[in-house]
Amino acid sequence: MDYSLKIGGAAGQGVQTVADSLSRVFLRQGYFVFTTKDYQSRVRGGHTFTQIRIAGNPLSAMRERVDLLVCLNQETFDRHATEVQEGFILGALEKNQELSATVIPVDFKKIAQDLGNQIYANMVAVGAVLGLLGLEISSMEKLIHKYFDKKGKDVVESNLSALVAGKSVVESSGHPPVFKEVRKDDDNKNILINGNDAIGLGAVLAGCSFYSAYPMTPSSGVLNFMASRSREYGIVVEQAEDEIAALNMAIGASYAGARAMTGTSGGGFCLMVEGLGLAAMTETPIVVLNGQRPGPSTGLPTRTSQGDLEFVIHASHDEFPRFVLAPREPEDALNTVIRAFNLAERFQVPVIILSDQYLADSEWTYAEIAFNESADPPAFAEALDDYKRYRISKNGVSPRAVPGTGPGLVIADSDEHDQTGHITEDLSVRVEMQEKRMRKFDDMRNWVRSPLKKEGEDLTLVGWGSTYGILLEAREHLMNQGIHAGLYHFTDVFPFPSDIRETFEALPNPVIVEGNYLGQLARLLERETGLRFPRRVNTYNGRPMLVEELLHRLEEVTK
Amino acid sequence: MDYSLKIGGAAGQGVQTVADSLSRVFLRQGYFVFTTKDYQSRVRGGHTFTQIRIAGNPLSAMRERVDLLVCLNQETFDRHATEVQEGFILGALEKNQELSATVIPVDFKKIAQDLGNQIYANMVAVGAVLGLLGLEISSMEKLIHKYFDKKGKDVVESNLSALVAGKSVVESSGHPPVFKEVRKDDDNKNILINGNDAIGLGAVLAGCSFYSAYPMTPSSGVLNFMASRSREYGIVVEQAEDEIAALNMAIGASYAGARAMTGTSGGGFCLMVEGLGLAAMTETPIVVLNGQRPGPSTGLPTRTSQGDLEFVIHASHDEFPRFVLAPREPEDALNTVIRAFNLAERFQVPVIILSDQYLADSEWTYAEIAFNESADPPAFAEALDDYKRYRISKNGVSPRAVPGTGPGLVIADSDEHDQTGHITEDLSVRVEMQEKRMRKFDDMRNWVRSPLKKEGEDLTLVGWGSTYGILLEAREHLMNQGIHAGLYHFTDVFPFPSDIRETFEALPNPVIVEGNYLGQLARLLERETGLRFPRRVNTYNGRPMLVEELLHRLEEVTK
Amino acid sequence: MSTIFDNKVENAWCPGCGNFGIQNAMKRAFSELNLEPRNVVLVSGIGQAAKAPHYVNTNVFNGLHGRAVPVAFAIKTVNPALTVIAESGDGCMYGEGGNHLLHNIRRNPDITVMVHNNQVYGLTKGQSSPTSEEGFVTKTQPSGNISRPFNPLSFAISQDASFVARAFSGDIDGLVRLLKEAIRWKGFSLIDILQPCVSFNKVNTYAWYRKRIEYLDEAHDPENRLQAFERSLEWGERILLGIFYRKKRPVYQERVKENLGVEDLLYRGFESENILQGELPRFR
Amino acid sequence: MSTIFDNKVENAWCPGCGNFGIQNAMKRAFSELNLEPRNVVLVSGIGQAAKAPHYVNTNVFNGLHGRAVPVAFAIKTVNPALTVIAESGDGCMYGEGGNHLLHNIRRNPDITVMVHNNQVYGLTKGQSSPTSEEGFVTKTQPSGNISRPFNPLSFAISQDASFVARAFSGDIDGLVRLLKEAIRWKGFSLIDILQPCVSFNKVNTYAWYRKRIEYLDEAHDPENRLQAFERSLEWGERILLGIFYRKKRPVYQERVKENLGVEDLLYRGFESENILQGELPRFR
Ligand SMILES: Cc1ncc(C[n+]2csc(CCOP(=O)(O)OP(=O)(O)O)c2C)c(N)n1
Ligand SMILES: Cc1ncc(C[n+]2csc(CCOP(=O)(O)OP(=O)(O)O)c2C)c(N)n1
Ligand code: SF4
Ligand code: SF4
Ligand SMILES: [Mg+2]
Ligand SMILES: [Mg+2]
Repeated sequence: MDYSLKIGGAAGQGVQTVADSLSRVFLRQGYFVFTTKDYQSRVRGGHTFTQIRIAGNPLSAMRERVDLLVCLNQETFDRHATEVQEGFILGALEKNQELSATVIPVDFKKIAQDLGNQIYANMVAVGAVLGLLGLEISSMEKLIHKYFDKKGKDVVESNLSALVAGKSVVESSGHPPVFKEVRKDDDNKNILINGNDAIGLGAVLAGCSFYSAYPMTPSSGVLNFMASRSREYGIVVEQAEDEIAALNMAIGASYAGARAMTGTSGGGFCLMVEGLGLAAMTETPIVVLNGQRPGPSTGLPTRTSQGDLEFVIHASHDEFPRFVLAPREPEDALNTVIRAFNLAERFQVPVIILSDQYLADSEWTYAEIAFNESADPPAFAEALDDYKRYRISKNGVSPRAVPGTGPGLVIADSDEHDQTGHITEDLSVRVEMQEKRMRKFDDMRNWVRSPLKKEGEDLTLVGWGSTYGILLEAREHLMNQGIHAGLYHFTDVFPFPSDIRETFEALPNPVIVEGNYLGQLARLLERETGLRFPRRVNTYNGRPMLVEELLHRLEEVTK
Repeated sequence: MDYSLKIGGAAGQGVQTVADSLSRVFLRQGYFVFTTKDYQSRVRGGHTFTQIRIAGNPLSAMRERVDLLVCLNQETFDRHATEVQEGFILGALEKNQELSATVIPVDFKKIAQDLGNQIYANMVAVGAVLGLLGLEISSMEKLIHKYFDKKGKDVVESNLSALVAGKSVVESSGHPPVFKEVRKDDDNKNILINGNDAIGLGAVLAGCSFYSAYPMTPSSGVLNFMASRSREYGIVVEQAEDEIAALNMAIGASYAGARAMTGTSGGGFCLMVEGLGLAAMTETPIVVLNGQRPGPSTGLPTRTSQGDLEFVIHASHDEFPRFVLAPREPEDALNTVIRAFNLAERFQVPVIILSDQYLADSEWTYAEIAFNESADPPAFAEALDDYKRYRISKNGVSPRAVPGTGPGLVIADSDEHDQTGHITEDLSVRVEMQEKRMRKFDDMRNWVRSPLKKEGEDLTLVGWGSTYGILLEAREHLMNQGIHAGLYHFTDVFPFPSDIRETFEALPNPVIVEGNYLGQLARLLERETGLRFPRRVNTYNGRPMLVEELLHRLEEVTK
Repeated sequence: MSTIFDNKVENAWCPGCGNFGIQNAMKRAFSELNLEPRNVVLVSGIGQAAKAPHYVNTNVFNGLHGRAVPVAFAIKTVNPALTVIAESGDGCMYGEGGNHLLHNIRRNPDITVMVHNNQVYGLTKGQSSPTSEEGFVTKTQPSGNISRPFNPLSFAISQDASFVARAFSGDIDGLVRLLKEAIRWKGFSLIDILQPCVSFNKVNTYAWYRKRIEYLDEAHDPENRLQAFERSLEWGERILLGIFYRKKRPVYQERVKENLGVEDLLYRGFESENILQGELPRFR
Repeated sequence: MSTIFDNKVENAWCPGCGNFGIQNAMKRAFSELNLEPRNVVLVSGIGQAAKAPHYVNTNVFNGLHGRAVPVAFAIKTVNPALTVIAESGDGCMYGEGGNHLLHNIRRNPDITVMVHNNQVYGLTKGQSSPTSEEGFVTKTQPSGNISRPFNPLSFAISQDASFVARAFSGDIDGLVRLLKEAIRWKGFSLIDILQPCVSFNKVNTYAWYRKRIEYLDEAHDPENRLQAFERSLEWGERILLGIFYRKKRPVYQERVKENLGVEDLLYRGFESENILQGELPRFR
């Protein structure tokens, strides 16, 4: 079983309410749910849609195929009707074209009006979908109680009748239920979580106690998540006046002994570039989230991209060590954030997490969260009398103390400095210090996680970050077609492990798949390995790749 | 003839006055002069020195060898005395070590005091040097008149007597004049110019009428140069409140039809990264100067570095075309700036000029400025009624109009936009626009200047930017030793010409020499060519390479 | 009323948004001032308000969040014949862009700065803005905003801004009047426009404003800085509108003309070879 | 006078610089307040003034040009037991860093901001700064500065800053007194310190200041905002020193304690497995 719904309408019409309700019903009935959001940079009007895919097994990508299109307005019909091949279209529609899909006209708004208030139109739509699919409405009833009990009996009752009305009107249309077999479960314990919430949860689990940020799509969700947990876990969440302040605050917080993080998108990251160098020079651990969206400049604020890889690796003047980690899905994001905090503290370097709108907003289903990273407790040095913040050491890392914890003083400087931290103009000290900092790279390479590898002798799909699930599913398809496709997928995109050249020499026919124009991972790998990777798939239309689209593109490059 | 002087003292003591006077005397007498400045990030005290090298032929680098050390204080002696092998040391000194040099004690200050005022001590020093070398003082006398006539007769007279007194005291010490043959010329027409002034002059000659910047070493010199020419040529020179404003102002000015430029160093460039993307997205021509200094972060504000290459090439989120040009010496800098304006306008892209403290502050001698680039007149389109700012075109460049010049409107947007310039959420337009912008790269590669090449079959010195002169001289030394060394030197470091791989395949034994730790040009070339460049010389001590030092390092990597 | 400043670009604001009033008032003011589309440049940042220039038939520079003012400053400096208006939201102008506002008040360029002040971040979906009231609850400030609201009028008056006014987007006639005065004014004019956001600001609604707004009375002397300051502190039961402060100060672009003797900075054509020959002796 | 706040770091200031007075006063104030080096953090930006923390035996965070205040804000928030002072030059605090000053006045963290105001950019060799007088001639402003000087006191008072004072580095006793009050004050305190730059500012010299300075008299009521504002506008024949304005306002760090119930943000140790299990049901 593998079924896809698309729910469309104008911003503000409630697409998200319908989609959230349905996703949760499916989830509670034991289906694996996968959702993606497509929206514009506006608050009302325009066109927005959410896609929901459900199956009996875990899902990791979205397909092109749409089995059921739910139209909250005519525009949704006009734009998407032809995408439905054999399935159904629900809504109050003017059918202005010949279609292979079955159109079931249901006027959600009118039905709701007849029940007393058109604000329940969305619940009518939910009922209609459940009715069409032949699913029980019991889990939706429970959800209605959960959401609305506090709003009073009337609201609950109205929602419940809207739900039933939607269901009945479709059932009475005479179409047999779409799902032949239905699950009886209505209290399944699987969870549905998107990348942003998972990142926030990871930060909480890492012991982050200071999160400063300036709002920016697609990372504002993390800011909101942290704010929502602020009182519960004692986390200061501060909306900064700009991104420069956001990062400088986080650096100050880290210097003082907190686990600190900031989050933004490309444009805001640009403003953090100077601060990144400050963190590096003062060797202050810091975690910076960059949720990518298409640029250059403001670009497409609500869409997705993998265009910032080379930028964040080289951001800030002169040279210093850093990690760049690009999580593959929400669960991995949660663990990656914890790992980011651990690595930032272990090496006293900035760690950049590269997310994107696709990862941020897409929801994945998990039976449980494999919580396979745990936060290291802080390893602060004691500030004794002779404490030296930048003591020269073999691996480049010096004992880090926090001010106020001992008689020793903690002196940090953005200028080149001596071992005590005081500004210096002694150029031999400069050389020593630059070498100390750069020396960290040696051990850092031992701590990067190797790319995830699945064997396959015909070709190898290579990617990084949020494309993981898409590559995974594409690989299955290829396998089913008898093509033995391997997978080689990076979470840790910088630095690379030291054996990267040997690995790629042994990798059968790599095809590098990325959400950017230039092929940035490909170029980095070329720089690092001296090999050439002419076979690439690149997209830059602001949308995540769909499985069919990728398979089609793969055919092109491999033929 | 090849003679080197080092003049040292505390900041504020007048090292620069002595050095400037001497350089200009040498220049006017027909010597080729080359100077470098070494100073600390402070205004008074500490230690600073200027090195002057003179010869009968053009010079292009500084040597380690010091023939004459002029000590304005004891610290200069203590730090540098051993650098003088066979030459002389002048000053009021406590000789606290055995030396091979001849020390001639002259108390500049006391002599000046005896003449009435210790502020003339620097002129005593100048006289002493001229006396020791056996040079005429006539050109210095002329300079004194030039500088001080407006200050009155007394000042002129005092300076003249100080000059003579310095000369006499050394002559009376009995040392025969160092220079056997002296030039009789005292009005030679050669010029002595540093990188910053040459860059400013280039901007003037390109027709730049708007220069906005926030002060930052080592680029403040350009700001000051532009300010000094502001009234003469009608250039608005505005000190911005920060670098963000500096670049946004320049972009606004360019949009409105001015030739606009800004200048900064790495830390300020960090703050311009977002604006760089704005220029790219709005396709507004802009020239941005980044004078490199060592980092990360504040680092060593007054020293030199080539650490920002990969940063500026990848700066700003997502992808867009840009040029990065790194001039090799002042004359080339002047021409590069003109070329930068031409390229910025031709392709409507940002052009970054990568200078550094070494280029900025070093003075070169030229018989005349080969003014081999001329500024293209602006090629504005007419803003007709149906004007579309971002009309799709074959080479990616659209006709650029300026607001107010016709009935058509000029609409620029940092969001993704359609051909008229209005914001769009149409993703097919996005793809079209991103491809339009990226398409510029094709023709841009035809406009980059090929690296300067000199043949040599034994090995090839490869470098970029300000190391040019050093490599040139090192090559001559190698040639003299019978090693046939070639030279391959980049001014245009991004994008590379399209035949770069073939070029490097044919290049004998490249050794890549750079002022950074990681070997950034080497990495870029590896990415671009797929070849490996294991032989490298890298320095990151904040000082320019000296010829002997480079030769020594070359021996190491080539043996 | 249709004007030559109408265009056909699809509008992306929420129905009922206060931005519509501002847009209409602006077009009316432009028409009444007999401006020509080609000679007007609207410069904005990023946000809901910052989309406004797209809906007006003029030249547009829709730049970066927070950076409208430096762009506007430069456009006016290069070509003083243009009417240059920087227009954006409160987050854009007072938050991210606060520093530019401050320093351009000091420069006093002849531009008008219109701030659509809805006391919230609209486009990013409802965070508090610099002007949000204390206690304002949002998803990002679940315990309520704990920062004191920024007072743009007191701020501008404190730095002797040349022209400082407050308007309400719900009173279009009043807004047109103030806009015309601001645009005509030679020097930096700041006009803070109270603008209800029907989607995210459920506190400062049309009704809330309507109950409170009141124009400065005849007794108010806009040349009196102290009085202007005192009035600017009022915010609560009564919210004052009108021109708070006005002071003739030397205008940046006029100083440029005086100092440099040029009318604009457009390409003038010149003899670079002569310039070079004139420059060389300075390097001897 | 030697104190436990002396250290042996070599000083890089020009002989006679006003910074020395500030440094001495600061050490004296710290001693008289019985502060301990380990519990003080001096945060600075970049510039001549910004080197000051290196010459004092305390914890130091010498960060980026213009960014001292956000760093100081965060340090205090994480560990309110520390005495946190942001200290830098006028260019750093009022130029590059203007926006942070503005918004931290709104937050009202319990930090002290000391501005070494020499009305010039010292470290970069003499450009005009936001507080330079009109007409100030420099290499970068050869026709004289054409921007109106920034008035930090009026600015701070306009945004209801909790504590606003002006001092003179040439009057160490007065400076010590004001510094002690500012540091003791619970909330954001701004102290603008007039500081002669003997190398680059030949206008605002010791003598120039000495002729003009005068302490606010007894009649001045620092709780009176209008009066404070009026006084802050004075600058010319007479330059006033002292506490211009003082207003008790809720302090950021105390609000954090109230809202979150935590004393500081240092690592507390926690059961992440339990947290995770508690979180999961929220995602169903
Ligand atoms: C550098 C940067 N940071 C953040 C953003 C995201 N962003 C877009 S609009 C906006 C706030 C909008 O608020 P306001 O300026 O008040 O305008 P409104 O939408 O309320 O009209 C933000 C934070 C951005 N585009 N650029
Ligand atoms: C981002 C950035 N821009 C510019 C500089 C260069 N810079 C260093 S100090 C300084 C100005 C110093 O002036 P001020 O803050 O008044 O301090 P002062 O030296 O006068 O004490 C500047 C512009 C820098 N370090 N960083
Ligand atoms: S979100 Fe608010 S400000 Fe933005 S368009 Fe909607 S109502 Fe207007
Ligand atoms: S330049 Fe001015 S401010 Fe800096 S140390 Fe010297 S006198 Fe003091
Ligand atoms: Mg707003
Ligand atoms: Mg200063």
